[in-house]
Amino acid sequence: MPNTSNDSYKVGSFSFKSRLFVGTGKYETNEIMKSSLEQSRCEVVTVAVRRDCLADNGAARPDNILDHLDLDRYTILPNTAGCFTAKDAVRSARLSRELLEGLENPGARWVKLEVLADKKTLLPDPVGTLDATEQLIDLGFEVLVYTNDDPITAKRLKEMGATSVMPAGAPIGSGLGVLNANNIRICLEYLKDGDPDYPVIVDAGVGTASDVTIAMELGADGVLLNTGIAGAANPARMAEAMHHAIEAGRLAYESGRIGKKAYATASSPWEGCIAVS
Amino acid sequence: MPNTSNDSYKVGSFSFKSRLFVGTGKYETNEIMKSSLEQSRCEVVTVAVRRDCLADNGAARPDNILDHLDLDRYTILPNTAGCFTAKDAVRSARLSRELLEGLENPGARWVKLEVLADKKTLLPDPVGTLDATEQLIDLGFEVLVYTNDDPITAKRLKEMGATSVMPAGAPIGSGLGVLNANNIRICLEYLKDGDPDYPVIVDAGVGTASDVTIAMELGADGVLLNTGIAGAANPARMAEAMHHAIEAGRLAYESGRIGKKAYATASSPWEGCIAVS
Amino acid sequence: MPNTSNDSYKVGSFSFKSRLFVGTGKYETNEIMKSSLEQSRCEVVTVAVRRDCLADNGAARPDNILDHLDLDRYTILPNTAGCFTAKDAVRSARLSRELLEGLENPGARWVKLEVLADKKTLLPDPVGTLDATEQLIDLGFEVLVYTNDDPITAKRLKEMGATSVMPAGAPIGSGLGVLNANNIRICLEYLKDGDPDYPVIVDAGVGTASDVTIAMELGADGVLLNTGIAGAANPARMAEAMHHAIEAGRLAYESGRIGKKAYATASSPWEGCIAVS
Amino acid sequence: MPNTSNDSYKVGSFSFKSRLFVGTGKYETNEIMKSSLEQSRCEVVTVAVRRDCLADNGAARPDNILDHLDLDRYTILPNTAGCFTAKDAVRSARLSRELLEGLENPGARWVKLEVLADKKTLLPDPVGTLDATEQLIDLGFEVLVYTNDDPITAKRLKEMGATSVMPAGAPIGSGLGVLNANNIRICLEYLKDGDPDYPVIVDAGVGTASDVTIAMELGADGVLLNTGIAGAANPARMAEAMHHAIEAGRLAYESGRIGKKAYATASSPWEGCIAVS
Amino acid sequence: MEKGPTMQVAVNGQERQLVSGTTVADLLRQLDLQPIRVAVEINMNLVTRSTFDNTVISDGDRIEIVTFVGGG
Amino acid sequence: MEKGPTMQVAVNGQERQLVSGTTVADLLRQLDLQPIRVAVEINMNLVTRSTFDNTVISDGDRIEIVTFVGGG
Amino acid sequence: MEKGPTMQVAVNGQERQLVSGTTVADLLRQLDLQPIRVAVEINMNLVTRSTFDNTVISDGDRIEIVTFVGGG
Amino acid sequence: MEKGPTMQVAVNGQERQLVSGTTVADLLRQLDLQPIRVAVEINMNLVTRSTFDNTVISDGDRIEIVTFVGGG
Repeated sequence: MPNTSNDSYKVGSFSFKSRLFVGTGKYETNEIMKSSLEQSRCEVVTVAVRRDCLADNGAARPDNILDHLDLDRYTILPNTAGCFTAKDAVRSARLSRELLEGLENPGARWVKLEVLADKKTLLPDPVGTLDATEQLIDLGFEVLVYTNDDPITAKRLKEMGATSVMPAGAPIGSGLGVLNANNIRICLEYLKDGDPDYPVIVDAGVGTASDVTIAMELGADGVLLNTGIAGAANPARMAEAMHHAIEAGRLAYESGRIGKKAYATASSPWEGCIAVS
Repeated sequence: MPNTSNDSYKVGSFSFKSRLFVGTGKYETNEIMKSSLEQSRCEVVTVAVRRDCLADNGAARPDNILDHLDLDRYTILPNTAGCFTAKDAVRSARLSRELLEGLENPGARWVKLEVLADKKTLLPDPVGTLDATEQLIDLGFEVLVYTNDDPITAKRLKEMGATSVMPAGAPIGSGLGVLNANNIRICLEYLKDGDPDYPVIVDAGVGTASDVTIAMELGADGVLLNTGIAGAANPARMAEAMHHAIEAGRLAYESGRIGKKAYATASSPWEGCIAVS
Repeated sequence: MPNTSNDSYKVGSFSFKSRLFVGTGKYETNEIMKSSLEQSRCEVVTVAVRRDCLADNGAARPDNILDHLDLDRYTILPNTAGCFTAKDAVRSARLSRELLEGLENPGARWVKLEVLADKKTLLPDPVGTLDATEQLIDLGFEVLVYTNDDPITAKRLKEMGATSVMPAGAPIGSGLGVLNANNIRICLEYLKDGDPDYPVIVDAGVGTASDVTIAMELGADGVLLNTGIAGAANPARMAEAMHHAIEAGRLAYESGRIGKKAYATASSPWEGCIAVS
Repeated sequence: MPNTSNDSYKVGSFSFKSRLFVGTGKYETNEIMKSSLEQSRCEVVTVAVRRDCLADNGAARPDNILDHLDLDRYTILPNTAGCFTAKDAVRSARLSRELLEGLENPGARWVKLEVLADKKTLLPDPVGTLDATEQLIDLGFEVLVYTNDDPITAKRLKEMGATSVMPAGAPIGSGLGVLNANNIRICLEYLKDGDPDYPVIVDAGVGTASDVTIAMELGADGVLLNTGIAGAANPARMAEAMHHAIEAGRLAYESGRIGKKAYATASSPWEGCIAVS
Repeated sequence: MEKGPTMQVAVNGQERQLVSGTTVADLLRQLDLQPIRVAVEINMNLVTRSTFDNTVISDGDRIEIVTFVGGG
Repeated sequence: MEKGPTMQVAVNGQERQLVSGTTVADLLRQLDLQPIRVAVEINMNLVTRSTFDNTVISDGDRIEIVTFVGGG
Repeated sequence: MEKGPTMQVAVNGQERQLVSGTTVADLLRQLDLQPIRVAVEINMNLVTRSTFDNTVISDGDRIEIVTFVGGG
Repeated sequence: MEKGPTMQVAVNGQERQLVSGTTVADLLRQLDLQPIRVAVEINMNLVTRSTFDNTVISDGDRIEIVTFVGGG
C-alpha cells in the first residue's frame, strides 16, 4: 500500500504533508497572497531573487515579501526564475542560499532550478538546465529541476542527482493543464523505477483544479503552481480548490480506480426487479 | 457572486451542503459501504427497490440495507433502477414512497427516475423517461431525472416540472467521465437560463476524482455516482477522494479560472533580474 | 473483408461510390458552390425547400439553385431544414417530393429529415423526430434521419424503418467534429448488429478534414456536411480536402489499424546494429 | 496564399510533391512493402544500415532491400536508427552516404538522424541528437533530425543548421498520433518564423489516417511513418489511406477552416420557411 | 384589368387579391413561375402538379409556392 | 394446520398456497416480515400500509413485497 | 560632504560614486538596507554576509544587491 | 589451403582468420559480396569504395561490412 495522503512524504531532506507547492508571484496584494497561501494549506512557497529597491533618496521602500510570509509555517523554496543561462541560474541560487542562511531558514538547502530558453514562451532550455543542475549539485544544493515533459531529460536529471524532477504539464501560465499525460506517465515510470519514493512534482501549466487532480492521479507526488491561483478571479477560493484537488487526486491515485469501458454494468442489482417487461 | 461551496443549496424542497450523491450498490460488504458513505461526506444516498427475500423456510434473512444506513444522517433518494418502462418506473417510485413514508423519511417526497432502454448499455430511454416524468409529477413526486446529455431532452424535462435534471456524463459504470462537455455546457445554459439555482446533477459515468471535478467546473450543482467508489480497489479512500473532488470542482467553478493560452507570462517578475544575458 | 472504398454501397434503394454528402447552403456564389461540389466528388447534394420569390413586379428573379446543379450528376437529397414540428417536416418533405417528381429526379424517393428544437442551438428534437419519421415512412419516403448521438434514439429510428440514421458529430455548424466517439461507436454497434450494411451517416459538426476522417474511422458509412466547406476561406479546396478525408477514413477503417501503446517497438531491426555501445 | 498541395515543396536541396515519407521496416514480405509504398504514393523511403549477412558458407543470402526498391522512383533517406550515441549515428550516416554514392543515388546528400536514448521507449536523446546534428552538418550532410516535440530543442536544431526538424507526434510505434498539438504548434511557430518554407516533418507515433491529417492541419510540411502502415492488418490499403490523409490535411490547412463554437448557425436559410410554428 | 369579382388570399404569407376563379396554374402564370420549378400547398395541403389547371383557388386560401434553395 | 379452503397466489413471482381470507398483514406475519420494512403491490396496484390489515388477498393475486436494496 | 577620493561603481545596474574605501556594510548602511534581508554579489561573485564588514569595494566594481520577491 | 601467415580479425563481430595481405576487395570477394552493395569500416573509420583494392587489412582489425535493410 502506498503512503496515504495523510502521511508525510519526502523531498530530499525535507518532509511534508501537503503536496501542493505554491508560488508567490502576481498576486494583486500581499493580503490576497497571504489568504491564498493559507487556503491552499501548502507548506512550501516559492520566491524569486531580484535586485533590491535602492530607495536611498528617502522614498518609501516597498514592503519586502518576507514581511508577509510566516517563516515558521512555510518552507521557502527559492527559484531561479528569470535566468536564461546556467551561469545566471547558479548565481541566483547562491544568492538565495545566502539570504536564507541569514534567515536561518531551511530553504537554504534547496533550490527550484529554472533555466528558461526565452521570454516568449518561457519554455525551459534542456541543455542549460542539465548544465546548471550539475553545477548546483556540485555546490551542495538539493536541486528541484523544472524541465519539459521529456522522459529522457527527466531520467538524466535524476541520474545527475536532482533531488526532484519537475516536469511541466504545459507552458508556464498557459492554463492548459497536463497536455501530454503519456509523457508524464513515462517520466514517472523511469523516475520511480526501483525507487518509488523519488519525488516527481508537476510544475507549470495548471489552469484549474481538475488539472491538479489529473496530475496527481497519474502518480505525481505533488504539483507546483502559481498563476492558476494568483490569476483567478478569486485567488483565495481557487487556492482552497487547489488544496482539495491535490487531496482528491492523491487519494484517487491510491484508491485504484475502476477500469474504463464503452458501457458497463448496473449499480443496482437485476435480481428481484419488479419489472414484468 | 454565486453561493460559496460552504453554503447550502436546494434541490426541490430539500436543502443540502454536500454536492455529492452516492449510490449504495455493489459494495462488497455493508461495512465498506458504511465507511465509504462516511468518507464521502454525502448527505444523500440512493437505494433501489427490490423484491424482499422470502426466507420463510427458517433460513437466515440477509441484512436489510436500512439496518446499515443512519437515517438521521442521510436522506434516502430512492431510484427506479431496473425499470425499462414508464409503467414500471411509476410502480417502483410508488413502492419507494410507501416504504419511506412508513419510515417517516423525507425521501418519501422525491425519486430518482431511471427508465433504461436495455440491459446491454444501461442507457436511458428518452421517450419512456419523458413519459414517466410526467406521470410522477402528476403523482406529486419531486422527480430527479436521469437522462442522456441531450440538451433538448433536458430542457423538456425541466419544462415538464422535473425537480432536477441529471444528465449522464457517460454510460452507467463506464468510468469514462464527462464525454461531451459541450453538451453538458449547453444543458446548463438551457436549464439555468433565468433560473441560476435550478439544480443540475451529473449522474453516471464517473471513473475517478478528476471526472467529478471536471463536471463541477462546468457548473453542475452536484454529481451522483456509485460504481466509481464501490468498484475502486479501496472504496472508502476513493469516497474521500470524491468528497475532495466535489469541493475542488465547485470552488474552482466559483473562483473564475484563468484563461488558456498556447504559452503565457512569467509568474516571477522580469524587472530586477540579475541576468546580464 | 468489408467493401473496399472503391466499391459502391447502398443507402435504401440508392447506390453510391462517394461517401460524402454535401449541402448546398451558405456559399458566397453559385460558382463557388459548383466548384466545391465538383472538388468534393460527392454524388449526393442536399437542398432545402423555401417559398419562391414572388418577383411579379418585374424585378429580376434570383437564379434558382436547380440552374446550378447538374442533375445528371448529383442525386438531390431534399432536407426538411427549418422545420420545428413533425407536421412542418412532413409538409416540407411532400413539397420536395412533388418538386423532384416533376423533375423526374430519383431524389423524389427520399428525404433527409430534420426536426429542430429551436433556432438557438439547432439541436434536433428527439420526440418530433421520432414522430415525423413514422409519418414519413407511412407516406412511402425513404427517410434519412438527422438525430443526436443518443444510441437509443438511433436504434429506435432504425426499428421504425428509417433508411439511414444520421447521428450528429456535434451541433450543426459548430465545427467541433465528433464530440463523443463513444456514443457514435455504440450507435454503430446497435445499428449494424446483424445488419453490417445498414448505412450510418455522421451528419453535422464537421469543422475540418480530420473530423471527417475520424468519423469514418469509427466505421460510419458516410459523412454529411455543409458549413465545413461553405464557410472555409477556400471552399473548393476544402471540398477537395473533404474528399480525401473521406477516402482516408474509410480506407483506414478497412485496413485494421495498429494498437495503441504508451511506447513501442522499433521500426528498424536491432539485429546487426553497428553500435558498440 | 501558401503552396497548394499540388505544388512541389523543398527539403534542403530536394524537391518533392508527396508530403508522405514512408519507412521500409517491419513488412511481412517485400511484396507487401512494394505495394504499400506504391499505394502511399510517397517519393521518399527511409532505410537503415545494418551489418550485411556473411553467408560465405554457401547458404542462401537473403534478398537485399535494394532489389525491391525502384531507385528511379524513390529517393532513399537513410536513417541512423539503432544508434544510441552521437558517435554511432555519425558512423551510420557516413556508411549510408558511401552506399548511396556508390549507387549514384541523390539520397547520399542527406540523412535522417536518430539518436535514441534506450531500447525501452525508443525516445530520442536530446543531448546526443544535438551533438550528432552538429557533427553531421560539419561533414556536409543535409540533416533531417528526429527529435522530441520540445520547441526549444527544435529551434536549436534549426539554428545549428538542420535541414529539417522532425518532431515526434508520439513515441515510435505507439500509434498514439499527435499527443501534444500545442507543442507542435509552438515548434511550427518558432521554426517558420520569418522562414515559412522551412520544412517541418512530424515523425513517429502515427497510428491511423486521422493522425496524419491532424498533423498536417497543424501546418506540418510532411509526415514520416512506418509502423502505422507496416503493422496494419492490410498495409497496402492503409498506405492508400495515408496518402489521402496527407492530402486531406494539407488541403484543409491551406483552406482556412471554420471556427469552433458551442453551437452555431443554420446551413439552410431561415427566410422563406413554410413553418407556421 | 380585373373585371370580375375578386378574392383575398395569402401567397407565401403576402396578402393578394385574385380574380375569382383563378386556378393554381393561372396564379403561377401571373407570377411568371414555371410549374416545373415549384410545388404548391393550399391551406397546408399539397396540390399535385397534375391538378394545377383544375385547382381553383378560394377566397381566404393560404397558398405556399415553394422551390429549392441551397441547404445543408 | 390449514383447515379451510386454500387459494393459489404468486408472491414475488413464486407460486404459493394461502388459506382463503388471508390478509396482507397475515401474509407478512407468515413470512416473518416487518410491515414497516416492506411495501406491497397486488396486481401492480400499491397497497398502502394502513390497509394491510383489511386487504384480503384473492385467489390468483400476484403480490409483490419489496424492500430497499443497495442501488446507484 | 564627500571629502576623500571617490570611485565609480554600478549598484544594481545604476552608476554611483562611492568614497574610496567603502565596504559592503557601509554601502548597505548608506542605502538603508538591512544586511539580513539582502544578498550581495560583486562582479558576479557572491559576498557572504559575514564578510560584509571587511569587503572593500573597488573602483569599477559591479555590485548586485538582491532580495526575495514574489515568484512562481 | 591457406599457406601464408594469417591474421585474426573481426568481421561484423565474428572472429575470422584472414591471410596476411588481404585487402578489403579480397575480403568482399571471399564473402561473395558486391562492393556496390556494401560500405565498409575498419576500426570505426570509413573505407571509401575507391580504396577497397588498396586497403590492406591488418591483424586485429575490426571490420564492419554493412548494407541497407528496411527501416523507419
